[in-house]
Amino acid sequence: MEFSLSAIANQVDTWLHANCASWLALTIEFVIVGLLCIALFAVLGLVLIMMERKVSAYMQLRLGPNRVGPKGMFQTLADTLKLLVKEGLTPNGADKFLFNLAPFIVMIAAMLVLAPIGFAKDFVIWDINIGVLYISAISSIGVIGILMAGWASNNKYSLLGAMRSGAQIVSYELSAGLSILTIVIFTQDMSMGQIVASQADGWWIWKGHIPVIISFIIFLIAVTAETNRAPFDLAEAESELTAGFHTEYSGMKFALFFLAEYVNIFIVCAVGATLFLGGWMPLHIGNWADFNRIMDYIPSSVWFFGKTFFLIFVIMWFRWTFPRLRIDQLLNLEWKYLLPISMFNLLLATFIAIQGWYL
Amino acid sequence: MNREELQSAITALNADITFEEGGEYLTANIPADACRDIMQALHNLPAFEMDYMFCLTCVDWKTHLTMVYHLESRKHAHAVVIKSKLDRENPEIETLSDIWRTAEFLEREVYDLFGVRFIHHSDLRRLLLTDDWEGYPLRKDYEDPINMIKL
Amino acid sequence: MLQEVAQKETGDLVINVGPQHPSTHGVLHLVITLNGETIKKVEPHLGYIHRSIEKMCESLSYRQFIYSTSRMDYLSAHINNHACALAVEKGLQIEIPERAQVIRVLMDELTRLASHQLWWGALAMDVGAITPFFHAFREREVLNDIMEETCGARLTMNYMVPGGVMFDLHPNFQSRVKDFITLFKSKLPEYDELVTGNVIFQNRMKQVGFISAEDAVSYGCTGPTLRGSGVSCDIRKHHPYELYDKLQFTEPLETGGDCWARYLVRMEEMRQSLHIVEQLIDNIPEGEFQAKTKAVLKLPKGEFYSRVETARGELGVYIVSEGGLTPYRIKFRSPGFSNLSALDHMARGQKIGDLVAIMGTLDLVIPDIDR
Amino acid sequence: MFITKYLSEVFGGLRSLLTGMRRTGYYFTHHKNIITQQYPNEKPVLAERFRGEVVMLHDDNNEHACTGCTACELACPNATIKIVTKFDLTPEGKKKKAIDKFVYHLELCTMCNLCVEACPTGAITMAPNFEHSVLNRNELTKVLNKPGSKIREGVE
Repeated sequence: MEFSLSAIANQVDTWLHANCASWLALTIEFVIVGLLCIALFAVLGLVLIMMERKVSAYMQLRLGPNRVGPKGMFQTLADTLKLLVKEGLTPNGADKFLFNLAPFIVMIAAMLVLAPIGFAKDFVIWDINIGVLYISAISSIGVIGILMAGWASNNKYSLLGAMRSGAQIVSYELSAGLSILTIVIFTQDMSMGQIVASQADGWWIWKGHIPVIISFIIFLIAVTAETNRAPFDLAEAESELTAGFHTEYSGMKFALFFLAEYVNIFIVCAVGATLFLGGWMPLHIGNWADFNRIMDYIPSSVWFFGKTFFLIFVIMWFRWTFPRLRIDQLLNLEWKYLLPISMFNLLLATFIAIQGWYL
Repeated sequence: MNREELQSAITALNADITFEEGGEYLTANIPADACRDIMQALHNLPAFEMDYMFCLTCVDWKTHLTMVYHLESRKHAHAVVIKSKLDRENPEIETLSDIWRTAEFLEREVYDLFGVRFIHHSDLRRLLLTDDWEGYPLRKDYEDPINMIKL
Repeated sequence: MLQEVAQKETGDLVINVGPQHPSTHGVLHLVITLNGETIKKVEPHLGYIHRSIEKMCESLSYRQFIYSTSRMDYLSAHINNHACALAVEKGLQIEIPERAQVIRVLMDELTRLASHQLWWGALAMDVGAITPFFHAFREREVLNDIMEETCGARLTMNYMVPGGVMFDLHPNFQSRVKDFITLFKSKLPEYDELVTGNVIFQNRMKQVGFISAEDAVSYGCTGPTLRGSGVSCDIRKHHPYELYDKLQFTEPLETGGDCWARYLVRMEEMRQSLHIVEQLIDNIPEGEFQAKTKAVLKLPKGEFYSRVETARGELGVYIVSEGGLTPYRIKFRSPGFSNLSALDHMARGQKIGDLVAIMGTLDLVIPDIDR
Repeated sequence: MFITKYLSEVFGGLRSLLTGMRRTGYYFTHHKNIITQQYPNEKPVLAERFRGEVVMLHDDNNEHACTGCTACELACPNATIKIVTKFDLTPEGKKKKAIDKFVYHLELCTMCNLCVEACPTGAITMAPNFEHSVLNRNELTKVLNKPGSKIREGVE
């Protein structure tokens, strides 16, 4: 009996339908899914912030947090507690409504993208048939929250940060979308479930030839920019704009922004893992039957989270190595390099797909 | 140019210039009202080409103030010190900030700490102290019972 | 009022950078006028850390005042103290023993190295890379330990006194400095891997903050800032003090005039300083480390000016003596002050991110500017 | 050609980025390079010359070498040292000047070592101690001569 999330989900579903009316069962399932999402967010926030601290520490010849709990594991928990009890200040000249709304918009946008992502075999909230389109549509809502935060803070630093973020996300949305399209061309399907299923005999990064490798690199760069991570953290740019759009935020509202950043990273990396690295599909090599069987024993959720965390690590690695780009260089990179390359790449991918040169 | 040549060349600029004996650099005392012309000549004439002002300061002698300019030529590798006496009650001198750009800040500092007014300075404001500060701290008779601790 | 209306109409955005800002490296206050992201004007407001060291020195004796100069440019404390000691020695007309001279030059160069290491880390941090800062401090820590062992302090050493140095070198000094040289030589390529070669970093530096040679001289820029514009201005070469005329080293010059040129000059200066230390470390002559001086120093009436090359440029100490126990007037011509005055010229028309990079390559130390 | 220049730019840029990532990746995996000192658990080793505070040297007989000449007080640029003198009676019945209190204001001290240099009898020295934080500022004003201590025989 192998561990399977979908089996648990099915059991719960059957039990609910056996014991309640169908509308009630549906409602309870909604509530459970919502609670699970929030719980996932909370856990992700703690884990990812801890991971970031440790990664940065080791790259910077430091030990990182090591005092609270075993090996400093409870450091982020302690920080969260601190942020919870901290006074949430609202500046005098701020637009109070928008100022308070902004962190929630950012958070909700991050939460919505979770829907079509398959966390394990047959374990997905809603495998919508235009999943890829849905993701690229919803993920750009987050910028509205950032713009709102920057504008409502009534602070020039915040405003500049927000404008930068707007310009940045609008541009990088393009190449992120185009690199996703490469995969859509190969799978000829926009549903995330189908995309994962198409990788049963090999991940796209292996069998997709050069276009997929190029689009994978472009995707990584573009999503790093979309999540406002260094080296594209111009919206925050702490050496230029002190803290950019969340300069005026404190306490829990700041924590929401902070959490949303990490959740966004998780989501884009999950999307990347699904599209390019086969989602929850285990690693199979040709006809090594024994090897493949061993790989199958590893639960699909472990595969999914392993791949996602690998991508998260790469993005953190970027952050702790590179200097920040300047705003015009950031736009140059997009419009002069990434966009032409990904357009050319798309042509190449189409050509290969028409010729049927992939498996 | 060596010291003697420099001295005779500077003398030719204005008859009122007197020179001090000794000192590491050639030191010339010039009248304050001719300061700008002489400085312009020192900067522009190819014989001097004092393109680098490495120090500008002021000394309070209790009876008068003295502006001290240290000039150097990078090309000819000679240096000269120009001094100019100012009235202590109403110190005024022409600005040099358009000849040497560095003088803009240095003159603001001198204005701030000594109260010397530089005529035609583009932006003569207090530099280090707050705008409403009273008195000129580097003058010898300046007293500040709060911030100055007498040992 | 009219001006305010006019400003509103032109759509200028005025931002206060500092006095508390991550990239001003202290309490520098810049009022920048922006047009979108482009800088139209930078106006420095100084004085947040003004302690009037010049006035304080007027009431301190010639032995006492030197300690306070460590607090001006705290990153090249030794060199500041050296300049003051030189000015006093000029007045006293004493020759200092050769051993003391060698120790002073060694300490100066080690300080320069330590200062440049910090600059390198801080510059990388200004342009957004945080990791290099820790790498820079790893090597700087070794230097600080060496300083601590010989001078007794890590930052504000007060080691140079009129007539020589305060103590003799620690017996471990030579071996530890040699260890440091081997260590640092192995780490310098890492600096290049991590920052110099990085394409993002190069793009952030190139064609940013340009200043021509004429303007730089006119603004009184010195040190790496002026050398980045291609003007030779090393006091150690042009007005050698101590042993510098007997030492083999080159003055790095770049003609770019931009941040990248200034960056390259400083990186090369680190190698040159290392070279100077290598020449001297095996040839420290035996002898006295301090010339015999009177317990109470009195300078004759007159004016004494000493110039030294700090890590940031030319430091001038101008002492006016009336023959008393204390200086009548003292003026520190600090390199950072003049370099800062060129900031407006360099930053106009650049982006906000460039302002940070320019300030980073000017290597501003605020106490040095405010004094 | 334009295309080759463009491509070489892209690949050169990517390579430079990967070199940097290799360096940080190396340190990520090689933990022996970590330089963190865990301060309160691991005390730093201070050099014996480290100047942390001024102390007065006392020997086993609770005797010091301070004659109360105030050379240190004069040498100090910040008025950190105040010497309060008293008159002791020598066995012969003569009055002799001695220190009553050697008051040292740690909060004013800049550790410049000038007092130690000035001391003719070597009575004071700098001690390698850096943990000076106290809850009350008044505790930073210290009396350096131990209670009941007296000047060592033969020190003039």
